[in-house]
Amino acid sequence: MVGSPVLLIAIPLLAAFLIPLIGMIWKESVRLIPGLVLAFMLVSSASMLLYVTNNSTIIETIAGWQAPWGINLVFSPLTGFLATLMIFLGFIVWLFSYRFKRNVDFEPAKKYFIFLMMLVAGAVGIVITGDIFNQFVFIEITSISAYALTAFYTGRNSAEASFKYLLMGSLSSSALLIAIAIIYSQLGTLNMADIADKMYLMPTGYKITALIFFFMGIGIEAEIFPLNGWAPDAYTEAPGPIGAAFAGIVVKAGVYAMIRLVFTLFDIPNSMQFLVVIGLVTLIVAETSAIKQDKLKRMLAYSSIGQMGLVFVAFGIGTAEGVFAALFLMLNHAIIKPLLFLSGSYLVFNSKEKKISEVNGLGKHMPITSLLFALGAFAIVGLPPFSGFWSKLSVLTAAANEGMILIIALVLIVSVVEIVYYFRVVNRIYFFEKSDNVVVQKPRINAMIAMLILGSIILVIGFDPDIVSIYLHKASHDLMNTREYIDNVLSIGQSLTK
Amino acid sequence: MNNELYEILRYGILGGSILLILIGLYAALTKRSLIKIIIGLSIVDGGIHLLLIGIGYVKNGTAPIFSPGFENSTANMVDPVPQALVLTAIVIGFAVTAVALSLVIRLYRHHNTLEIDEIKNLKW
Amino acid sequence: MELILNILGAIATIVLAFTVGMSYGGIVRKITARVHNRMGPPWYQNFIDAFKLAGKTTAINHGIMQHFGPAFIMVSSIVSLMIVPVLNGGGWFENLNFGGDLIFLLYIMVFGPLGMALGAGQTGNPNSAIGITRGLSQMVGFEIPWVMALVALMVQFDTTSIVDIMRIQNESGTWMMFSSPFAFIAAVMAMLGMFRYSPFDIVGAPTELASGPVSENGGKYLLTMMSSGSIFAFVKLTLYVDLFMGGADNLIILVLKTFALYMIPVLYGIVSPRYRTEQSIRFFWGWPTFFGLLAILYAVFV
Amino acid sequence: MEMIYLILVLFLGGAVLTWLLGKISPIIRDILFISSVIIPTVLFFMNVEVGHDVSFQVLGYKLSWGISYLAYLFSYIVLGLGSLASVYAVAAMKGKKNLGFFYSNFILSIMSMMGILLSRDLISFFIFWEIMTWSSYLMVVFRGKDVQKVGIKYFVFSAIGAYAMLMAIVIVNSLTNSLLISDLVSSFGSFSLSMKWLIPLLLLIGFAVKSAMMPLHVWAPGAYSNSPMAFTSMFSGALSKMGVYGMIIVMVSLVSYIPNGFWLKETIAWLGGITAVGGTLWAVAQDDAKKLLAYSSVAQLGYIIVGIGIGTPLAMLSALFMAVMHAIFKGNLFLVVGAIERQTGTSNLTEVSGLIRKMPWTFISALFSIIALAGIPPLGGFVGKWMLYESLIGSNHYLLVIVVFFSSTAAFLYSYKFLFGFFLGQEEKEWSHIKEAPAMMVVPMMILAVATFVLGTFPGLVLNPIDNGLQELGFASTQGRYWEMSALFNEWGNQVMLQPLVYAIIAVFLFFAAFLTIKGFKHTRYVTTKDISSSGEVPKEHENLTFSQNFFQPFLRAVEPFMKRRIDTYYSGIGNGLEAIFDFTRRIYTGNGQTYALYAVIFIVVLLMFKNALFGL
Amino acid sequence: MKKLIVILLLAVTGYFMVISFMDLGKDGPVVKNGVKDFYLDKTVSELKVANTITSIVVNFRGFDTLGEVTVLFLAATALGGILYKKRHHVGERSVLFPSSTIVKAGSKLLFPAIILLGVYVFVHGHLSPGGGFQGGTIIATGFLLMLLAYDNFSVSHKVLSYIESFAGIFFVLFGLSGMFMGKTFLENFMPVGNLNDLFSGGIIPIIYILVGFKVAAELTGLIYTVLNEKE
Repeated sequence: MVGSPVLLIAIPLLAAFLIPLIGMIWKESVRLIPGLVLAFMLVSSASMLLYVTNNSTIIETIAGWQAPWGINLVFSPLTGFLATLMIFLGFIVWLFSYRFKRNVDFEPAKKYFIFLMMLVAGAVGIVITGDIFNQFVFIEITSISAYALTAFYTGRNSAEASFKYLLMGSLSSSALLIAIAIIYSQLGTLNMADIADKMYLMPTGYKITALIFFFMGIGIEAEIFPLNGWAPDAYTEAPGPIGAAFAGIVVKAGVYAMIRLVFTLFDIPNSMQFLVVIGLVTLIVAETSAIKQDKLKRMLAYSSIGQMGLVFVAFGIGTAEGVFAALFLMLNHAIIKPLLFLSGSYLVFNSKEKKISEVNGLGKHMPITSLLFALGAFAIVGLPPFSGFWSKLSVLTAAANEGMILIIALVLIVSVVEIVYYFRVVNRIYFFEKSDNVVVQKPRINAMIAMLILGSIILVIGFDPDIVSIYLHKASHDLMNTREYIDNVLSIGQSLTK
Repeated sequence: MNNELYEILRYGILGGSILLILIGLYAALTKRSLIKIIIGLSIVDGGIHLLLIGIGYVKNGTAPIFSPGFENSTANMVDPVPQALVLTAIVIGFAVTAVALSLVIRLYRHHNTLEIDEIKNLKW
Repeated sequence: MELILNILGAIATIVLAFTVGMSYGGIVRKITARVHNRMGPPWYQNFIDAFKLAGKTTAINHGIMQHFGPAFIMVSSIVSLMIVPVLNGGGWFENLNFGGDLIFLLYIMVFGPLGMALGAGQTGNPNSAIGITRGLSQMVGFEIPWVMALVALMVQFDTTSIVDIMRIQNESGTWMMFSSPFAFIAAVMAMLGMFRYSPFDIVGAPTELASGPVSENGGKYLLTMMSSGSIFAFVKLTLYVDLFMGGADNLIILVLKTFALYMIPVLYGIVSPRYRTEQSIRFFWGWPTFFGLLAILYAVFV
Repeated sequence: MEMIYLILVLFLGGAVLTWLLGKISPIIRDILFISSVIIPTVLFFMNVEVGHDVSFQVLGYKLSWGISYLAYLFSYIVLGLGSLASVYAVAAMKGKKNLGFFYSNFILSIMSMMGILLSRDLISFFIFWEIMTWSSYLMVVFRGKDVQKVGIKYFVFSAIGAYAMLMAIVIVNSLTNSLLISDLVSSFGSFSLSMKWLIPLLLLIGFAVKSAMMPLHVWAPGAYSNSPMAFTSMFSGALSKMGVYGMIIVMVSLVSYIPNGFWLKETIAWLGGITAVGGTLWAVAQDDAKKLLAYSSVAQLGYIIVGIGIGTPLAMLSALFMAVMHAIFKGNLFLVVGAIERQTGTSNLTEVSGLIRKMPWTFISALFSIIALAGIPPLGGFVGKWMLYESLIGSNHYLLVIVVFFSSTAAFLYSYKFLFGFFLGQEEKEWSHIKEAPAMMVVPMMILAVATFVLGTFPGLVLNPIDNGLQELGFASTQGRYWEMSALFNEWGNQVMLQPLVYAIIAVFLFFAAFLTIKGFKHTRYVTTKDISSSGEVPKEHENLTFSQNFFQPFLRAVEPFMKRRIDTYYSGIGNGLEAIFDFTRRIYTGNGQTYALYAVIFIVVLLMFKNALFGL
Repeated sequence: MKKLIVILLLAVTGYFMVISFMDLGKDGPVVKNGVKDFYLDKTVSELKVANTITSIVVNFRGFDTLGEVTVLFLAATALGGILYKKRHHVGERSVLFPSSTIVKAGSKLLFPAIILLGVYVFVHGHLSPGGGFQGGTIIATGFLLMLLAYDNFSVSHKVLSYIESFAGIFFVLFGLSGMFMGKTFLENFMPVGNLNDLFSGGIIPIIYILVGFKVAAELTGLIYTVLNEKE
């Protein structure tokens, strides 16, 4: 055993409780400790990921009760991959916001970092837990952290955004509870593997109703249309790095929950088509909404939603290739969109309105940030040789292999729309004249490092996608093999039976 | 407890829970005051908790507590799991409500109103 | 030895073309004058002019391009003369015609106007430039029916060689103007523009523009241009004769045929008022093009 | 290390180093720039052999690099023009801002073009294609003019093309399970009929965009005229040829196997013809030399497309020859405009005039290129045109001949306009201080000018490699049948002997040049262009004698009906309409939290109502 | 209009919920050997905890509870963050009208009793209905009463924070110590004693007591924060 998945949850919790205490003694610790915790989580998660890629899945039981009875954590290639990705992004966001100018002098700084850490911990929990009610709890942890972070800046419209988020979030948790109630009433169990194992026993009517409520509950977190009204607001009003965290962490957790349902828990084949359709609708609505945006972050938010739609389309293809493509897309999106948010947040740092027109001509004044933004824009629209291209290619290949030619066409048409609005911004950055009342904010060194790390990952994956493809292949294999998942979870439990 | 009474009780609980959910949703969807919307959401939560309790109920059930004198009544005990879940759900619901109310305070500070229709600075 | 003979033949051709062209020019002036009820100059007036110009010293020039412009024009005239077979069966006047490729001819023929345009352009006289733009525009106009006619011929005989076309006419005994009448009509209508007599003389616009492109040129420049124009007229006429009238077996027949052809634009011109450029372009894209189309259809289906 | 890797790595590394180290000193930057173009070029021609492929795997896709004879031909264009343009660029761009960025993009676009030529599989083809697109896009917007309009238009059209291509690529991958071009060609016969149509069509859209075929050409004028001229020379000369390259492969290797694919070829040929006419007409109407040349490029590419569409060996030969020639003369003309723009600060034909005595070398190279462009013998342009006409007539495309001929005649108009506008006419005082461009700019231009002459006299120099390429595509060898070192033969055995012609032309020219010069020239007095007789009067000094406004007004009036409809306006209409629709649809995000909640309820109601239809088992 | 749509939608929702849910749990789960029986069995045989719900909340599904506690903690923290104002903006607590003497006296009387009840409830959480959450809430109501009755009653934020943090830390540490004793996270590592004894159930009552403290402190803190909000 190389590590324990439970530590990924327990250590941040411990730290969260500790920070207020230590913070009274040593002020700097409120900023530093979350970073250390995230670093520890990153190391631990990465080493476990290496282990599970080459060996078997790590399954950890909690409180000593075997699988169907107790809660268990599953660190499989899929969940491990996503968890590592989220923790990595959490770390990057921490690095970026460490001594972020805005919150450095504020008392809530300590809260900011606690919430950030808990956001990551909650998202990791969503991914690695093997119990649906436990997942619900982690969704709530993530959501509350997200509400708080969205409303972090006073004096903006952030409370409004947060309230919308909260309104939708509580609808989501209601729907989730109803769905859990239905499942429990029929199957008498809450363990995912056990549910998946017994799902064939469940009456069809209940099964579908439960699935629908799950779709609504998790769909709100995963930003599918029409449940994503909160998302643009939240992305826009949250601090820049938090937008990155939303795009890279929270949504990914939602998507994971969704696909776990569709692929593992429920055996309804039509739900795949549903994913494709809802994904396409999300993609089209979001991307077309982005084209006329005049606020930078809002545009990025819509783009992020659109990309999630594309992820759902890729998952909905339903083959191992499709899953691979979708995971690849998630990976790339999780790297690129945070980069865009981070660099974008510096581009419009001192502006009140955060308008796109305010980035005019910043290419000369903040060259590296602008370059990274441009790199991100190039990558996200799928231009080779950057990483986004390979995932787009994988998606299209997978779709083509299933004969979904119309879908390919639609996805590509939407990509053109994407190009239009991203390039408009890039053009403004580089080829317009800066207006005099825009005050340039140079990024701090730590923020710069964070962005450069993301940028270099884009280049590395772009030039050699095979660096990550082995993990992605393992992960997609893991998701596709429901039986293996069930057997793994249930058999580990048996071996520990008292 | 005879069968009919049990049925009535069960339908009462479930129907009541559905009614609560609908009432809560109605409030959340039509009321314009933020406070009322939050109240609506709380009612929805209450309905769902009732639903959860309802599904764990068994005929002639007793509380799942092995107090002295009840050690052997396992067969009649109601399902303890939904109750445990409800406990968790209530706390979470409470936490969300608290955050919601604090947001309402912030919104009132910022907009000087509680009308949800007028809090539309972010759109499109 | 053969080379020297060839060169001698070429020089003879040039002299012939120069003489014939100059004479035609004089005759036309005379005829026009008579029709206009004037006396007109004698038919050899052009020769007199030429000698006078040759004797004059060129006083000024405006630059190197103007200086070489006439040479360019001459290149065009003489090289196209080299390609057009003058008489049936070759002999002395065969020159360079190696089958007389029509497409090549078409292109080398525009070399001249371009050289003229360049030379005239450098003089800086706005009238020259205006004349050139009109001339080029008009050329675009009449090239269409002209090429259509040529394509019809090429289609009909599956060759682009003037020599072959002449040979086929002689073998069958029918002139192209009868076996391919629409092509002939289109070609003749194009010819109206090619000679730039009225109504298509807006290019030169003798009265308003001070003779258009050639203004600012005097002495040897003008001489070269004049003689080039005469040679060029001969080339065009010979080409028409070759293509549509079965060529000529000897020089006398050639002169007769060419003169007959020459009368068409001249006589049409005498009785017509002048077109504006766009009007003339539209004219060429009207009936002549229609006949050209007919000619091609005729060639394809008959 | 394989030479192919080394070459691409050198380009890439050169691009990065030029950018990074260029910040240190301009001299280092210039040296790095030129050497990172020249060194791989030399390596390529010395070491890369046809038929030596290297392959490797990425993400499970098998990629393969190597060079074919056809690609080798195009590599002459890319590397030759690239080297000359890069030497030119160093002098032309001196003192401009952001040069490191410019140079590295320049290198990147050369690299991507070489990559395209080296790709033996569709994925790497596409990758390099896209790199080419964005690097050229960055060049288009480099000067920061009309960025949002022209730049986006270029990129959107390129993206539409590229994505059409990508769609074809993934479909091919799903059908053949391989991405090698050779596999596609060999298994194309076994595809279903719909796929047989779909795949070439999609690929053709991609290539048609780059080669600016109507109706996908609308990006070209803006993009060509907007980028720095040193690059436009590459853009129009080499980059657009990549579309031609792809089109040739598709037309020959795929379309020939479609049942009734004949119609597709005809359509392409006709579209090419329309492109040629439309491009020419619009070129005549332009007053800006860049725009004029841009439209002219569109028109010239139209001829090439006609040749490709016809598809007979002679037509292919002519298309490829014209491709090479177009690269030379159009590349050169853009360089000329660049030189003029650098010296005078404007490229507007109505503003500049009479530069012939100020910039004689530039004028000579422009003259040669224009003569080649107009297709007038004895320069190289004629050879291609001649073969095109012969092949068109030979393959019974009579109407197309007329169309092409019309366009090529009308081309004289803008050719003359170009020369007259810049070099001839009045020598205005305003431009009296203008000097000839520096030698580093003039030499590349002169080399290209000489090349037009050499290729016109000895077309075999290029026809030989073209023949190799065509044989590779499955055509019978044309060697010895259609051409020799100095003579052109058509299909009926007619020939045009180029060398005697050239000699004759030179002889006649020399004779008359001497005739005009001897005795006379010494005595003639050079006078300024103001010193003219205008209708018998000598104009005054202050009179404006420059004729440049409404240059071809009568002609344009005549063709007005053809030019009334601009396809451009339709596109922008569609674009604006779509944006308006999107602007409307995004209003579903009303901003009211309650509405979002309502959406959620609607969502669940709809799903519940149709649950059996949606998820019924 | 909007109301009509909503009513219509809700009617449809209600219809589907009725037909879906009315039979829920009627015949028990389709799977007869659910986790419930296992819990009922093990809580007596292994954990020696009388209140099955407590054993589920704290032990079988203890991880949920840890999350739940975290949610509360986050909510309390979030409240502080959301309502944060710079120091000089914080004013006095708003008092609409002063409470009467009866209320004041009564509160003083009731307060110790309420606290005692709360402590009883969470200490006996493993034996009888109740537990940490319930007990904590009761204690918090006591403080609420005092806060309402006395304008100047104040609780130390610092102390609350200490209690909150230490309770949380110990909860996690207990969980981790289970792990470090060679078992799993949150697993019981203490002797379980006898059923229905006060000291039984291993770490379960201890954790529940910690939860009780934490909940009490957090709720009190929440109330205090909101009360201090002044317009």
